[in-house]
Amino acid sequence: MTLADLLPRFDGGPLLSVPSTAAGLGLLMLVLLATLLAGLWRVLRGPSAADRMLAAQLFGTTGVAILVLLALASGSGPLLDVALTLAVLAAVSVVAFVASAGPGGGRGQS
Amino acid sequence: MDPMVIFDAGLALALVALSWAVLASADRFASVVLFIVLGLMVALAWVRLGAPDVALAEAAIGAGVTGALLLATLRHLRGQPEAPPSPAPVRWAVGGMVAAVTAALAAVVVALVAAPRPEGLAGAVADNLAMSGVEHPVTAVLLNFRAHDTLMEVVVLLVAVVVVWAIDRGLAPAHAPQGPLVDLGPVQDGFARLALPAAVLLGAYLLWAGAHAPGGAFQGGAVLAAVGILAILAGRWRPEPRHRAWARAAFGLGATVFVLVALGVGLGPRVAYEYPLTLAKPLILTIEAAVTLSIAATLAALFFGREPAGLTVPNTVPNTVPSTARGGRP
Amino acid sequence: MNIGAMTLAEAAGLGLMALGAGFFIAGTVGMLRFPDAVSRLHALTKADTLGLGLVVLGAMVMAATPGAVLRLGLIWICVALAGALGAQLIAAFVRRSGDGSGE
Amino acid sequence: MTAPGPDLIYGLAGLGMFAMGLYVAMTGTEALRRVLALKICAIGASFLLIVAAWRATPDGIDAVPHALVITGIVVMVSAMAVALALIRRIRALEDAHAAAGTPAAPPRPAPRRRTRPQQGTPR
Repeated sequence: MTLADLLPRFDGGPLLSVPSTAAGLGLLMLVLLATLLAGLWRVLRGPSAADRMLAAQLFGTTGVAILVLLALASGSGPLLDVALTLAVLAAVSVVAFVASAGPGGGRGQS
Repeated sequence: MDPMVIFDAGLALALVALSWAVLASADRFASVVLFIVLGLMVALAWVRLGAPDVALAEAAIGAGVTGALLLATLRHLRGQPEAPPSPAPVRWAVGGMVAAVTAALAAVVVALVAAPRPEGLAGAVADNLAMSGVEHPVTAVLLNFRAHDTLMEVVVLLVAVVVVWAIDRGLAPAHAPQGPLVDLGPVQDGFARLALPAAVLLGAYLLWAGAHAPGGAFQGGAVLAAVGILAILAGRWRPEPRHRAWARAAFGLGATVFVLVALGVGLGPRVAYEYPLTLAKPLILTIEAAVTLSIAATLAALFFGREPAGLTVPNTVPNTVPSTARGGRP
Repeated sequence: MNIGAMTLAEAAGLGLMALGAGFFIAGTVGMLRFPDAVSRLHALTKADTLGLGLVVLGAMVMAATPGAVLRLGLIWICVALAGALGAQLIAAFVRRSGDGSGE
Repeated sequence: MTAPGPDLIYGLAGLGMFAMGLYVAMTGTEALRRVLALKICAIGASFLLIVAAWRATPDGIDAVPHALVITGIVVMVSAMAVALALIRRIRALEDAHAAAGTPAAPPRPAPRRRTRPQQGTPR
């Protein structure tokens, strides 16, 4: 299977060579995690349903970025598959939100 | 590895805080959105713990299916008032019990962490991996070493869809809307045209990758189910009564193939699921393909949430009429 | 492979990723500070998508295998599409329901 | 061992999630939140399994616990779907009762659920 040879395996660690790179990647992950935690404020506070959904979408993007960094740091290609799955499914929840929020209302439009 | 310790601690704190927020939030919609975010963070934590397969399953099922399922249910609960909390004695008693259990478990966790590393079953799996027919240990466990578990899991899915279809039969008019829920507009249409084939490809790729890397029937099936959910949401596909026969066939396919393979192997000198070495990989891939289709169909049906029956409602409940077509869409 | 070239690629990748992380910070600040939902959409569609693009670009520079580069590209395309779709849908939703104001 | 490893950190986090989920699942009064609580409880329990797997083989994959957790995720989504179907069903029956008993019930924005004939023109 030639395609299989092109794709990196789990045990292959060709992506990382020097420890200083690992430290740099770790720092970047920390920064991204910090932005995630700060963004939680918007989900908690709202005020509207659209704000919350927007913030959740944003988290999806940040989570994908963290996964990419993790894949680099651990040198495991299949983590990119996890990131790819998240990326492909990122739209499902927002479509479900808009569809289920129904015409003309967030929640509690009474 | 200092940054990673801080990262782990921050992520763990976020997990606990998010769980609390999901459970304590006064707003149902907020707690569902927080729950979706929680699923994402859990997947990150599982990656950190070296479990990419589990992270993939959680990302596919949590991000795609569960979130859509919860959001769709939320729509039915709109306007329902919150119930009063449980009486205080109940809360105190349960709180005490939970605290005791948690304290005991915490002692166990701390003691285990201090103890020397256990051996685990990884060695046993690795020793027998060559005989399993696949190269990825998790797939080997799921479809060879512990195949009975997986068969039961497929049966659980089957039971779930049977129950869900049974729940909505009978008294009240069906609770799901007809047609596209809202007009999602041309952008969504174009997106669906682009995204649906891409997601089908990704699902097939995950199924194939499961033989040698994280992936497999559940993850691939969940991605395919997300395709179905998107198609239903966008109004590109609407389950109708005449689809029921196909749907039933798809629900049962995985369990049927699974059982047939077990019988076929078991009729010979071997026990069930003790595949002959030369046939192991084709048999496993056959089972996985069937199970993937079943999981995809089942999860999509669970999202749709009811049997696609006609709208003729038995005349047992007064003052309700079946919903007729309503065009008043802003 | 030459060690000097590797470190150069890694340095370039890290630099691109750091730039991307800066855009993520900007996006989060925007989401926290902008007054209403429609302006917060900028954070989603522009800052974070660009940030992820830079992170992916940096990862492409660092990752040597063609499979990884291909998947990284796919990841960015998918996220950019989902971001565009989400922004459009949420904006339409806000406009329809009229609850996008800061309240 | 100077810094706590991921096993301790995530083990305790999982334990916290398990405890919170269990408490709310047992004392909560709102059905949807109890379902979420059960799922959080399940995630917490999965964390303990995954941490055990990580402890056994930090650098590789201990496949048996991972396979168990994947099975658990799929079973949990089935259980959740059934629970949510029951919740929707209960809501439908409540609505039917409300419509049958008190016709002058406050109008609820229920766009595509069913129309009440006595309500006149829908929005």
